[in-house]
Amino acid sequence: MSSDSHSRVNNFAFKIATVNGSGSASANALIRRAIFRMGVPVSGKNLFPSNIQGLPTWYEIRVNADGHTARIPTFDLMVAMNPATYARDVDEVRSGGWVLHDSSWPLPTNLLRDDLHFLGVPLARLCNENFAGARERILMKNIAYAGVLAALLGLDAEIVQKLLGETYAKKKSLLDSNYKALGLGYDTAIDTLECPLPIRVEPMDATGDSIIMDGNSAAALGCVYAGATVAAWYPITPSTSMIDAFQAFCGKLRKEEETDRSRVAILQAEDELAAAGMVVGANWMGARAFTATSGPGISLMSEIIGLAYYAEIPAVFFDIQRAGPSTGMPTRTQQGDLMLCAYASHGDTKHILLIPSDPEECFYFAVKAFDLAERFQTPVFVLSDLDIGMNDWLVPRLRWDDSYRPDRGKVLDAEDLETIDHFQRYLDVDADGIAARTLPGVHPKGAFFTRGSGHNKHGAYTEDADEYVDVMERLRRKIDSAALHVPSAEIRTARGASIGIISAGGCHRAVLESIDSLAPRGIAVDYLRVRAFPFSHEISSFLGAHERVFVVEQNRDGQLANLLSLETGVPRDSLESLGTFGGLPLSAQDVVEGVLDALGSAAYPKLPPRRANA
Amino acid sequence: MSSDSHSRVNNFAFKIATVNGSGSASANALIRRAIFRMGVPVSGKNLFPSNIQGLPTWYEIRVNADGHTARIPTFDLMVAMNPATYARDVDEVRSGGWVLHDSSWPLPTNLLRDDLHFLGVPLARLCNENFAGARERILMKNIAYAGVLAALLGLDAEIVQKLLGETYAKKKSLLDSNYKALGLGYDTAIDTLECPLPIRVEPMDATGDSIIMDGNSAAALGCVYAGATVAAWYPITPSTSMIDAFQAFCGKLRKEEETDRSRVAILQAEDELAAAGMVVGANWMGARAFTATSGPGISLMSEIIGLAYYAEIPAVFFDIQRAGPSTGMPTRTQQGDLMLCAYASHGDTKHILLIPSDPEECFYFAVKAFDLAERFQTPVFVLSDLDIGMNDWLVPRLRWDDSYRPDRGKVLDAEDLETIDHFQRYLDVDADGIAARTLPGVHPKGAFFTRGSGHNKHGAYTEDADEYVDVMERLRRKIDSAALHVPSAEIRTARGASIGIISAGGCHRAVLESIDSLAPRGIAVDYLRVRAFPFSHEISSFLGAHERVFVVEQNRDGQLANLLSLETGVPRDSLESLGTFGGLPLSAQDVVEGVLDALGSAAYPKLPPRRANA
Amino acid sequence: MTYILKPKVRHPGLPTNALGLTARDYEGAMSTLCAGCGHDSVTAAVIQAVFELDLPPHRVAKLSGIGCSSKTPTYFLGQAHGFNAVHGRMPAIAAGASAANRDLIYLGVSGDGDSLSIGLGHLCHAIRRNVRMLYLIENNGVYGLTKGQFSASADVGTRSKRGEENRQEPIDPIHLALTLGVSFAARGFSGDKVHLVPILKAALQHDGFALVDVISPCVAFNDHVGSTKSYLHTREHAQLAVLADFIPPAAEITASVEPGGVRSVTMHDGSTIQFRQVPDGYDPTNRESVENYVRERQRAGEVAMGLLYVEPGSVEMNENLGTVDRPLCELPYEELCPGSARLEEIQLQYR
Amino acid sequence: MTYILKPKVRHPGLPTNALGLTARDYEGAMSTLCAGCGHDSVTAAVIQAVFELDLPPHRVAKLSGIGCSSKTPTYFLGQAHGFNAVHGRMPAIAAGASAANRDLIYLGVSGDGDSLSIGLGHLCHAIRRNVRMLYLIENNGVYGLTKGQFSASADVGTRSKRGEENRQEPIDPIHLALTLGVSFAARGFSGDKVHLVPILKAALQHDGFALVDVISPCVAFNDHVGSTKSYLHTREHAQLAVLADFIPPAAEITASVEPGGVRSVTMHDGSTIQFRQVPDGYDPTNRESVENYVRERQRAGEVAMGLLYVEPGSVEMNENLGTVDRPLCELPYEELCPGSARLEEIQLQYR
Ligand SMILES: Cc1ncc(C[n+]2csc(CCOP(=O)(O)OP(=O)(O)O)c2C)c(N)n1
Ligand SMILES: Cc1ncc(C[n+]2csc(CCOP(=O)(O)OP(=O)(O)O)c2C)c(N)n1
Ligand code: SF4
Ligand code: SF4
Ligand SMILES: [Mg+2]
Ligand SMILES: [Mg+2]
Repeated sequence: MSSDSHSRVNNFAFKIATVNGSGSASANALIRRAIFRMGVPVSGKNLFPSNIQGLPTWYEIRVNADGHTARIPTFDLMVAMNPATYARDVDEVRSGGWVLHDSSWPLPTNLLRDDLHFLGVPLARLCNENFAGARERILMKNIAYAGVLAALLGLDAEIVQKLLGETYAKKKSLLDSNYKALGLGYDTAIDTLECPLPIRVEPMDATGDSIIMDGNSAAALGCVYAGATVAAWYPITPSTSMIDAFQAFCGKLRKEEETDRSRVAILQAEDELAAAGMVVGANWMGARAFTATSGPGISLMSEIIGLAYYAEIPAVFFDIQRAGPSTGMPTRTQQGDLMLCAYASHGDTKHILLIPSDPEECFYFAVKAFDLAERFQTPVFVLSDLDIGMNDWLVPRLRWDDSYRPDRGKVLDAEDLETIDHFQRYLDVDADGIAARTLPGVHPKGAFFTRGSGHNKHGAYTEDADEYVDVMERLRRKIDSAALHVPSAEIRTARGASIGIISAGGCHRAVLESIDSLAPRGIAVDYLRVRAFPFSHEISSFLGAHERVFVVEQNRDGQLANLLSLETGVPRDSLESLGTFGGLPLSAQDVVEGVLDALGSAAYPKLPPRRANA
Repeated sequence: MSSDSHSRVNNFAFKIATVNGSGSASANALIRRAIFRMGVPVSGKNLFPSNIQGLPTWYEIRVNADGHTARIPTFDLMVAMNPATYARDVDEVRSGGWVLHDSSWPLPTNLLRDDLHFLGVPLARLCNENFAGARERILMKNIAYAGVLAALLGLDAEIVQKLLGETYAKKKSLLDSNYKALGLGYDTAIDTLECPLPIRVEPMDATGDSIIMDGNSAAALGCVYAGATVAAWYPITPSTSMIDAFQAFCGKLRKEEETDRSRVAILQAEDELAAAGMVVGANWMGARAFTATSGPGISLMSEIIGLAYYAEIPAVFFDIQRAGPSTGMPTRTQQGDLMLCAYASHGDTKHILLIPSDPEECFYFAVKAFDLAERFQTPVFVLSDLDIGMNDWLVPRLRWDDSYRPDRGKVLDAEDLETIDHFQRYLDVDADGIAARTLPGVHPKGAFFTRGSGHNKHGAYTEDADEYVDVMERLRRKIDSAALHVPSAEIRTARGASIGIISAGGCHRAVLESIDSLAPRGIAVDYLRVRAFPFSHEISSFLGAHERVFVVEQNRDGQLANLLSLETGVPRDSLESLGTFGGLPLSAQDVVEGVLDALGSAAYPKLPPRRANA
Repeated sequence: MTYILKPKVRHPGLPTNALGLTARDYEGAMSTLCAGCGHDSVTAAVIQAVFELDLPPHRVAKLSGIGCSSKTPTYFLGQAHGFNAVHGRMPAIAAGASAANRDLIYLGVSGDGDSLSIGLGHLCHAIRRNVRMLYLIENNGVYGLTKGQFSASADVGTRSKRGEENRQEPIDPIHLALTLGVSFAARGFSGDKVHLVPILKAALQHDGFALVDVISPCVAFNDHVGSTKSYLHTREHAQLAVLADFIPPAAEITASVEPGGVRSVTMHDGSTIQFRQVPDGYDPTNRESVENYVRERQRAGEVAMGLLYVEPGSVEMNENLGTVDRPLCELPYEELCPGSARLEEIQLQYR
Repeated sequence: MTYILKPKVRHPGLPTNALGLTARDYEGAMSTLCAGCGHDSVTAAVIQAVFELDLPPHRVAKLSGIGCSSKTPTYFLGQAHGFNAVHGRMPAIAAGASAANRDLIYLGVSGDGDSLSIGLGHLCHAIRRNVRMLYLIENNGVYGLTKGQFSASADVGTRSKRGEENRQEPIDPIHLALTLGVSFAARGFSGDKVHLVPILKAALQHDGFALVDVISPCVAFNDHVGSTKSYLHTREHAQLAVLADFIPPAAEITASVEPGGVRSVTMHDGSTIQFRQVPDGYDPTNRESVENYVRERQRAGEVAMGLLYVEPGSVEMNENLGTVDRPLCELPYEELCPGSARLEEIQLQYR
């Protein structure tokens, strides 16, 4: 039990195995929030099945004083509430770790590993004795195990109770039951188990300027702050919660007080094609409009994305990526839509991508997406993923600069139109590749015919080769020039580094942690995080400056490496792809092992296997 | 008038400018076929607007004893039948060339170029005098100009008459009018003009083993010979004529005599998504099924393409490319869907592409497409284009090996299933990446659940990372291994060549001609024509063996170069993109100028400008 | 194409409307459709309707899908913003536009292919949403622009130019829309401008989705085998498809049907349609009786014409959504952004 | 997932059908739906229907789209080939399959989201084509699998779990299908197996497209604000969305309605539906009277149940297409390939 030897205070991970639809989410959130309130960095990841009730689901909580919040694949403690998954759950605990189980029934003996501590609490029995009705018994069992956890992990009982109080402030009867259940678990644990465990939480002051938020809520909030007034969507996991959040925010933040009417229109479309069409229609009118979807939706929207590109209509697409191809694994994460989004639709196209790495960036990039879409009059994709979008991330508190005003790009208003002779929609007057647009209804002189068919720079229909080419060449220049305006890459250099890592999006935290853990082994790494496409110049420089570059991403085919190679000119073979694509969030261990494997030297010993005596 | 100096017998090009819907196609075909019957290589390209009646349309005929049949952008003779386009039509004639016009009305004097010969025949007047009714007058005017052309070009009058006779064999009254109109034109020309012109046709024996065919007909015929029994489609230019041809062929070749019932089902779907779904459904049942579409259709089919990839269902897609993006120019050609088709759909995917260069290959590749789709249980794209699909190409006569039998790939029949214990759909038994499939209805033991959601190698639903990855890795191996089975590249080497040209599809003939015309300037070129994707190994070798490689293609972004770079590892910057993408078929001149420009040396003088004294 | 821009000559004697504009001010570019195409007659009716309604051209947003019919917005209201979208998706684009700017007048033109095949789902859902717009289907039973395939409104027994017979039941957009609870449904005939114009005017003033199905014959591809004018005979034995590129010159078909009357109109191909105009005193506000009337006429082999249904208390999409009165696209940013202080407050729940 | 495979225990005493199979032989994997979900009851009815019809399991092809309902084909006919397609496209896949192999028995399962929104166009066109299949809509008025958004069949006034109210008219698939000329239409209730099984049997034997709309309550998301059992109260003031992951245990709702009778059935959320079973002697072959009956019941606030319409001379897709009797996928290649001599001949016209 060697791993016990060093302190695990504020540095451990545990996992709660339950069944979905059983209401465990509130109990899990309670524990996660209590740790946060104690000032200790914490994160939570939900692993749930693609159904509604009765299948295994897990919640993973990592506590790390250094602020590392990437997923880790082995756990110090397993809260094994689901008999159907006992076997695999027990298997995921590190040697020397703990298993908390419901001792109302005996554990199957074949699962008893002798290198683990089994902690039994008769949760079902306690709840059956103290609550009436199946409904309440099921619900309160969750709060009861939260009580046990509070005791085992040494949580501040007052904070836990206060949280409960906040949650059920306006529902006294529920609060009472919750208090009671919490107490049942807490007291039984204190009475019957050795509390707290060596893995435990001690108050710190490391979360004062932070929040815990999911990326979909943050992106939705970004859309509110960006001034988006139309959202059109079709339900699809894992993007649905972004629209849910947008709707909830707008319910509070976008009501006209006098009339109780809404300053936003949220349209549930009949399918993704319609959602994309609505976004294009609304943007055509000059509203900031967006949709949120996932891979299958982007495939279906492809034709309309091409229309927006060619007719030069702003449009913002949030792609909360999930494991593809096809329906794939709807409740698993992946970064599999990079290539698709970069070049979506037939014919020659190229699109602006923003790739946030966490909920904080989801917020800021949502705002940026609208500015870029209007500035460049083109579709902009925000490529988030299920891990970022639906999990609970520790991020710095969001800030807002009240002097911000939307960049509407080149839009001629009634006054401008009065003064010009003849409006020509696609004329590149100032040679920056961007032509001015007009909004319908504003002025008769601004009228023109938007179309996805061949048109010339004056905005008229054409089948003429030269006229067509002229517009297409400008479009190329226009999108390429966006490289100067998209968020630049984040770069961290290390003294003496000869190898580089490039990554993007949700891999960021695992990569940072892996760099920290490679350093003591004598491996210094420079790191660049791509934040947008088309690629800004520093990305080429970074590639040029490193002999060996690993590209860390979460898909099978190395799509980021592909894009880098295509668009910067570095040979594809010079980029070594690393990462996992099985649908689970990346861990530092995945990166470290990948790098060590690739470096292949005996000087860098492999990490010990997950479970020595399995 | 220098270009007159060398003989233009059997080596010239002319263009017929009319209005669409006026019935000129038959007259144009008559002339083109007569030249062919005289044994002289000839080709015809139709330039038509995206409407039905009343807009300018052109037919270009090139006569070339050496068999060069790529488009050339300047003409020796213009048949200027459309007053609306006189100006641009006259402009396209080379200095010293001829303009045939309808002298029933005077030509606008501002169009009279003094470096051209204007030949007037009062066609409308002749027809008005000789035919009654607007309908016949319009139609017969076409045959009348064909008569003039026959005289001017020195065509064999007997052959022309015989052709008319064949066409209207069963419609005596029409035949008589046609004979009369032909004679009117022919005789007037002989009487009033200097016939034949220096540009004229003399009999040869160069077309004996050839045919003139459009690629869509050839591809359709290939589908018949491949044994396709289900076609599902949604009308879209320029793919519609492929289904029309398939329907016409099947009407003759696929009737059950006794019952007059059909051995094929052709389903006009409600949209492209449905068409793709039908193809997948039919292939699932074990029929060979295909669709034909163009860019917008591929965009719309993207989601279902991903389904077929991941669920491993054969499916054949003919993409007759047109100028994109979006609706683009529906009646103009382009090679703009390469990237889309190679990686269509969200998530990690890769698809087999076949890229025919002419109608002959359309026929053979259509057959090949079904074999590959069934062998690899995956979507296969045949990437044709409007130029190949809808124009009239001189190609060697099609041959058929009667010993051919379809490659159905690994399909377990009832007998196989009797002997096995338990069928596991996605198990890679013989390590070639391909698992055996079964067809519904054949045997109870073959039953399994096809799905686009996560599945393991046994064919069961999964959300497990390892099980999912296992199948995805095999899919990657499977598609990569197809490189060994797709048509290999065509390579032509030249002594002492240091530069290479890579091209694909409809660019082929222009490239061949350009190589012929670069050689006398001291520029030796090795040439590789890509015929399929994933790329076979000789493509990498060719890339490795040449310092300088030009990639000739017809799109803006160098999509073939992109694919080459991504998939062979050569740096993108080492590939120099050449070509045009304005929607007109490529000409040798485009390639020659591009190469000379790039080589940039004064040693290689530029070609003379198109019109010296303009 | 520049050479088909219609010359703008001022005729000082032309009548003007309340805005001082003449009907010519409501015209667009020159049509590129076939001579005699029904769609051009519809264009003329649209021009007259918007002229007579005194609509400021630039306050109209005209939308369409893809097809010959969908080209027509180019030919009217040259001073209005237009959007020639992709095939079948126009209803969705219109819904988005209306959500963003509820104040404009939306005028959509589509074809039977665009609306009843690829766009059917969107049309049905735009009806359910009750998007405020005139939605015009220029219905010819074929896909004109792709050369004459059957559309979903082709009658059983119709033969295509290639000789195949349609065996599928047609979709009657009016019947379908009534089933889906449409708030306005009318049918006209391209050749009967007298009755089409008032229908269009009513539709443009309706506070919801106004479906107007206009029978609009295609001179190029409406072709029945029994017809004396059939092209089939000439092409029967023709070997090459290219021979079929001839569209004979044709004149527009016109015929006006009086209220309550029925009139048999002969199409280009010799077939006939029995148009039945709703009688005087017909009650278009009772969905029940309207459905019965439409089905009854259908059974009698007639095509019911006129303003067939209007829902009295129609509530259009934006009202239903409960959005503010002002167009969302015109709301000042200051009204949309909650500001930094509010952001701090919001974040309390994430701690 | 392997741990949910249903154990196959042989019960020697179970009744067998003409093929010597027991009802258990028609079962599939264990359901992963919510306890009490109506869809599970439909699954049970399907199993009984195919058992009683003596269908050889492997001659059935079962298809579905995406949704909780679309998962159910996994739970029956484990020995039949299945195809869990993408969202909304199943009707098209079924049409292609049927064209390729007209001999199999096609059994499609879909949801109201799958069929009436994203797949609406395909459903309508499959009806027009008259693809021979049982097309089952497990209709719950919501998108179950994506957590309770309104579907296009949600009643006006329904409130979602989040509290919004639906204001759009529902699409009644039966009414819609009748408008489109469907050849078989029936409605059942998941809780009324007695009457559902015969409907399913009739549908499986119909020579064309057999639409069966089954009202199938969702225990997780059918939730009205007025309901005493509403979850709304508990969640009203909850700050975090994650608190809403609780699906209370529920029992299946069952209720049988006798011919001609009407019965008010209370749903999980306390709302009621008035089911009206067609009376004895009802004539389902007269489209006219059927349409009237369905609309009449609708007006009366009732849901008409039973075998509502059968077209006597229904001609299914393959007959309409005029394809040969044998399945196309079984034709030997020798019958399909015209051979080299014919190729020479064909090429004469290209010279
Ligand atoms: C996605 C897509 N599929 C197919 C087409 C080809 N297409 C152009 S118009 C048309 C049909 C138009 O028919 P309809 O709407 O009836 O118009 P009409 O020409 O008869 O007025 C089709 C299929 C297209 N432009 N886009
Ligand atoms: C293209 C696509 N869009 C969205 C989804 C997400 N999705 C899965 S099921 C579903 C709705 C299912 O509703 P319904 O058909 O009524 O089935 P139920 O779950 O209610 O039985 C949706 C929108 C998807 N899988 N694919
Ligand atoms: S093809 Fe038909 S619909 Fe199209 S313009 Fe011509 S007549 Fe009109
Ligand atoms: S969510 Fe509703 S439809 Fe889905 S399984 Fe649960 S009860 Fe059934
Ligand atoms: Mg039409
Ligand atoms: Mg549902």
